[in-house]
Amino acid sequence: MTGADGTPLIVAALLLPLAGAAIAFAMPRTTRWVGIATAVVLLAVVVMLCGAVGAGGELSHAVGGWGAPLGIALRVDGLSAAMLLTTAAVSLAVAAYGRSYFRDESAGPAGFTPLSMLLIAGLNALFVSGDLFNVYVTLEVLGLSAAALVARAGTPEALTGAMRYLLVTVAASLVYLLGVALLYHLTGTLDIRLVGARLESGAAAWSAVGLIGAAMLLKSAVFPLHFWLPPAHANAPAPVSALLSALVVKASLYVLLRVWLDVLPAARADFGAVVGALGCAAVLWGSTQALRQDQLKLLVAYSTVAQVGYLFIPFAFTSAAAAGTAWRGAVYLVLCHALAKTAMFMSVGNIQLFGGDRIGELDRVVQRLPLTMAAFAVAGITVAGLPPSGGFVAKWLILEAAVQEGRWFVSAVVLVGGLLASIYVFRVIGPAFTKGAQPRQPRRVPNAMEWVAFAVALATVLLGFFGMPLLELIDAGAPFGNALEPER
Amino acid sequence: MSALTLLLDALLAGTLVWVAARALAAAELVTGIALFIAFGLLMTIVWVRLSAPDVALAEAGIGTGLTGALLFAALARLRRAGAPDNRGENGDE
Amino acid sequence: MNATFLLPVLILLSSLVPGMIIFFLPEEWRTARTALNLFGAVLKVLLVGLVALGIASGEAYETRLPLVPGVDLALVIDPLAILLSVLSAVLWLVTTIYAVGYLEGSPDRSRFFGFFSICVTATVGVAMAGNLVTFLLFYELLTLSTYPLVVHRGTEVARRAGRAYLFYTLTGGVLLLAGIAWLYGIAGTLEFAPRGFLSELPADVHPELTAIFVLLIAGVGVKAALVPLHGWLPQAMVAPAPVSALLHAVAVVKAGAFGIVRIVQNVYGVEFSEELGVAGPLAAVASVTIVYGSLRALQQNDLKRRLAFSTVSQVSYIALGVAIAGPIASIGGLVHLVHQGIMKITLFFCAGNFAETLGVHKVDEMRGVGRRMPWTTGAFTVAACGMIGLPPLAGFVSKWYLGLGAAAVGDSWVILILIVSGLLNAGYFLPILYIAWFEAPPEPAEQTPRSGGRLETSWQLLLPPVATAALTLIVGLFAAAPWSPLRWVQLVASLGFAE
Amino acid sequence: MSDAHAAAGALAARALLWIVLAGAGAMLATAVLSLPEDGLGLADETLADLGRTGVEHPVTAVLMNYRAYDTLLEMAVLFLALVGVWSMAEARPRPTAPPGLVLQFLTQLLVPFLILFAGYLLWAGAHEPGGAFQAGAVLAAAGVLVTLSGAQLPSVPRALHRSLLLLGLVTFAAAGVAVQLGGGAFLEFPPSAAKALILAIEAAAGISIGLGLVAIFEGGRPSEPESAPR
Amino acid sequence: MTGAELYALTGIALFVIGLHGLIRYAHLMRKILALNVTGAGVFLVVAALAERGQDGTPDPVPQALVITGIVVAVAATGLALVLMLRVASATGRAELPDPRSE
Repeated sequence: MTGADGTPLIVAALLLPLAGAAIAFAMPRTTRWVGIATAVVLLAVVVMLCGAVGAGGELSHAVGGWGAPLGIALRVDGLSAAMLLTTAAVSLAVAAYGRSYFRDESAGPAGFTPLSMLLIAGLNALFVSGDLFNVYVTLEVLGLSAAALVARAGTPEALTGAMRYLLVTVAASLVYLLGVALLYHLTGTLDIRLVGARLESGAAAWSAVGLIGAAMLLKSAVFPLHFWLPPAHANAPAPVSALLSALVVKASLYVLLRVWLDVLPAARADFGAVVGALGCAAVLWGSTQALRQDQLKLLVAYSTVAQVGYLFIPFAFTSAAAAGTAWRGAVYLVLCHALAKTAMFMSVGNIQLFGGDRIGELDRVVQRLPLTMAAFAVAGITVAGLPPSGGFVAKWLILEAAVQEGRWFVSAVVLVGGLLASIYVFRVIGPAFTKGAQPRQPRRVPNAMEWVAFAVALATVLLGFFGMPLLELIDAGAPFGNALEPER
Repeated sequence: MSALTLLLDALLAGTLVWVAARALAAAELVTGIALFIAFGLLMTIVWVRLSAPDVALAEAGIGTGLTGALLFAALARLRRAGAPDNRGENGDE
Repeated sequence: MNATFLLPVLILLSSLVPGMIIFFLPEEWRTARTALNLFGAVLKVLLVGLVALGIASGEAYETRLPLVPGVDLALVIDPLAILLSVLSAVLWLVTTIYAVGYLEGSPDRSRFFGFFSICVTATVGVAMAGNLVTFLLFYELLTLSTYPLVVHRGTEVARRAGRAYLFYTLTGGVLLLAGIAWLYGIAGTLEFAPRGFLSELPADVHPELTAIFVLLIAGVGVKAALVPLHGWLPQAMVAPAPVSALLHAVAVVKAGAFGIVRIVQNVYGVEFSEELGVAGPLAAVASVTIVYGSLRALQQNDLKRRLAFSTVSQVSYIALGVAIAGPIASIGGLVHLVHQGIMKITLFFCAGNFAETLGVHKVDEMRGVGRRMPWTTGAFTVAACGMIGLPPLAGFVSKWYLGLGAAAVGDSWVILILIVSGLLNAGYFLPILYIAWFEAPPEPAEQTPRSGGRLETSWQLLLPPVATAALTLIVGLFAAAPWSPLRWVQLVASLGFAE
Repeated sequence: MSDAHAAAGALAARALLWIVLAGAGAMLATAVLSLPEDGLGLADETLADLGRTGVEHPVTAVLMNYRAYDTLLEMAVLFLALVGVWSMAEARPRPTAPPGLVLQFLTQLLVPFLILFAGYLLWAGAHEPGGAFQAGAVLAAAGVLVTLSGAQLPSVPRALHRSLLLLGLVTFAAAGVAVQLGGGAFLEFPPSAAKALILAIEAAAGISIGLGLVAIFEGGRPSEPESAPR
Repeated sequence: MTGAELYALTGIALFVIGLHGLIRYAHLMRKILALNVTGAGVFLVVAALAERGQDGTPDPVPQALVITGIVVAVAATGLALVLMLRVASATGRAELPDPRSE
């Protein structure tokens, strides 16, 4: 049961961020470097883990040595490895950026570093967990740390955003727990794979999956349930918005995907169609809303709502081949969008620090921040899914699957979404080329912040060209392969 | 399950639900929190009825005792901060 | 990693790497920037020349990088690719010299030259694309890298032009993506084949193939400025002269035309598109564009807008040539790809000189320009006559072959179109020449500070137009020479057709 | 007219809310009733291996051995809540209204007993209901009583206070890793040493939970300055 | 209708009442109370059905889950209350602005 090679890596991926948070809490003077050090070591561990998964397929580890029904099994297949890699990459970028963004703030025991480390720990624990209740606890860790991080901005809007976010995320977790309770009493176990094996469709099974689905849709801010996301993501400090938009919003998609692949009873066509339709609606609604915003961070937040919509489209596919391609595309989009959104929020953070967050007054700001503008533009290319970027590869896979299954509406939504995205990205880049008088003395933006933003944006372009190894990684352990035949 | 214990359980469950409803819809926040603590105690009894002593202890110690203390402390600070707090039955805007 | 694998990538890097470095050069480092730019340009010309020699001696150059499962990033250099690559490389070198002179003392030059080199990389990438996805990748990169050049001046007019440019090209890009995805769904492959890869598909998909054809042609038609989709080109003339010269006469517009050629020849195959019945409408649209472009050019008083509309009409010759069945017409079309580029770039260089040195923007202000700037106006005259199609010049060669091809296939109405457009060309070029040479300059115009001592303007502004005018002449006269574009196009055409 | 209209609108909204929730409730009720009668729980599996967990009481066995990883994460949640509270607020000194005589007397009487009872719960957890969380709760109750009665907590140096808060989490993780280094999986307590290990972890956890809950009750990080400048 | 199922149904009732309170009342303190009631309801459902062990001994796993749940709930409540106080001091009102206004 205990895969010998990969296991210390899995445990390291969990305990490293926790250790980082503990050190930062116990010795506040070290917060300035402990964040980055942990992030670097974590990235190294995760890369080795991905190597092991890529080579050996799924790694599993029974915590406490007990078998699946009793104890908790940790599993890392291609899907988890890809999510872990995204988390590690984004957390390194955010740690580097946060270090100078929060420089002037007193290095108290409870600053940005311990909270962000705990958030990363929650994410890693979620992506490796194979147990439904364990997922509940990790979701709580995510929710509380994200809310606390949003509140760090201190402005009234940030506090109300954080409050609403906290209430929504705790309520959604409880709804999820009720679903898990029903599943436990139906199948007598909490391990995702075993529950999937023993579950037969029936009234209780359906309502359990309905509860879990509703909870995860609420936490992913899918279209009708997205009201809490823009104020929270827009008013949080820039590195926090990056963490939230890039990672936390995707965690609930991951849970829904796990349940969808391993647990859902045979008849899933209509449940999938509903979620897919919501995804399409989210793409259109998010993009049009983003077009109407005048505040930069709200524009980027609504862009997140739109991009998350893309991730829910593959639920609508039924045939195994098309769904497999679509899911590979969606997971790859998670990686590219995470990096792009991180770069975008960082550049918006730089512009805000420099002075002025309105799109109208952008031309005054941007003459002195060419690197930040370049970062926003390059990241915008990925969000719009234009070719030289990773976003294009992901959108191409989803489009290919849609054409394979002859779903014209979905292909139209994917295309129109891309067009709308490029319009609101260029709405921001347009003023970059005009000259404007600078009304008040701008604050100097530390160039470390500009370079981090630009480096992350550049990574998205590289993902456009060197996507294949990652796409193969996503396939390791066939997360989408075996569980996808439509009729069980 | 003799009819009597079933009746008692039904009574306990009924009061529990009624207290919960009243706690949320209480006119004054103070009465709301007080009712919530009563709700906690009833929950403790329910856990005992469900032969789950550990949970009863936890519910009493943390669910009722500590949460109640936290709520009252927060209410006191809220009053000191001057925020209007007693949104009664009609206050739903 | 032998040479055949590395060369295409080297060609791309020869302009990409200098571009990236130039971005980070501070504004004052003028010499370093110019040196880097020229080094890149010369290197690219040499590399393309090397590859051309290789192709002529039967070498095959191909680079494959797995991009998406099932589709690779393929750089395949076939004779057709050489055509556009050589054109871009040579004209990039010339335009760099011109741009260095033109932008003397203006702000944001590092940013300008950075995007300039990325744009040329994209053009060469479009030329060397081995399948439709790689083509789309560089096609969109071209859009993204030309937008900052269009809005370079930063004025409100420039931004509005940029917005129009973006709206057209991004919509085109989406249409192209839709077509490609749909085609991939049906055909399963997107690799360019000498005579297209769709002919052996079953008959029941033909209506879908027609719809895909419309989508693909609309996608590339935006950049090729076919009539309904040409709106952005005249507005984009607000960009500085080197941008209008290289981009809107060579890179962007040619990428669109090149796209049409690839789609008709290497995706559908000329015979299959004839059989499918899509070649006729394409020819019709091209003809309408030719006439419409010339008519609008007549009405323009602004010199650059007149040249822009002339470009709209001239590019459709290429589409017309390809749309007409038969090898001779496509030879005419393809060779026009090169000739039109050389002639049009000369015209834009001269227009830039007139604007920069004499402050002349409008056609009616050009009285007596010939006396004041004899060399530039001379070059302008050579290029203008070439556009009209007078015999010894490049333009005549392509129109001649187009006429021959149409006659060979029996489309006599095409010859009528050629004659009408020739007259219209004369209609909007000859008055300019007349005013320039035979009318006295309005008042004793003093020389602006730009004078290069005894030359009429600085050498960087004068040498390029004269060189390209000379090139027009040489290409026209020595059309039959072994290394001329015409000979090369005949090689391409022979691959594209059965006999 | 408009406010009557608004009131009607609000009423309709509230009614709609009730209908939707009642419907969902009914659906869940039928689901619960349709659950299989024979109760497929894990009762028998837990009892079968109880011997090897080093603890007799099944619930503590589940908490501390079978699903020890859940408890570790749950300690992290508590620590996270504490860090969140500290990151958001500064503990304002409580207005020092003199505590009533009754409260003072009650505190002096109860606190020592509560601490003793907490110790007992820790020890009893192995074979009857009790354990880290219950002990922590009682300890927290004692702490709350002391703070309410206005008596200042003994001024523990800042660093020690923080490390005590971290004690539970660190011991748990350290034990898990130590066991893994000695062969076996993460948090796999060898049956021989299981009892001792679990007791140590429970003691540390109890203290941390108690202090953690009191700190959350304080509602903010202890005001500066730092205790001993290191 | 055994005792266990009765309490499970009570759990569902509490869950519904809690959600209703969370949505219906604007004051943050009431929303936090409602959250706790919802939590209690869910925990009741988790552990109630466990009581039907074959030979009468209750299934310990759900009970452990509920204990963990209760501690997580108190952590969330503690954080929510402090956040509520910050919101009240920042905006002067212990309520959330109407989300539809965005």
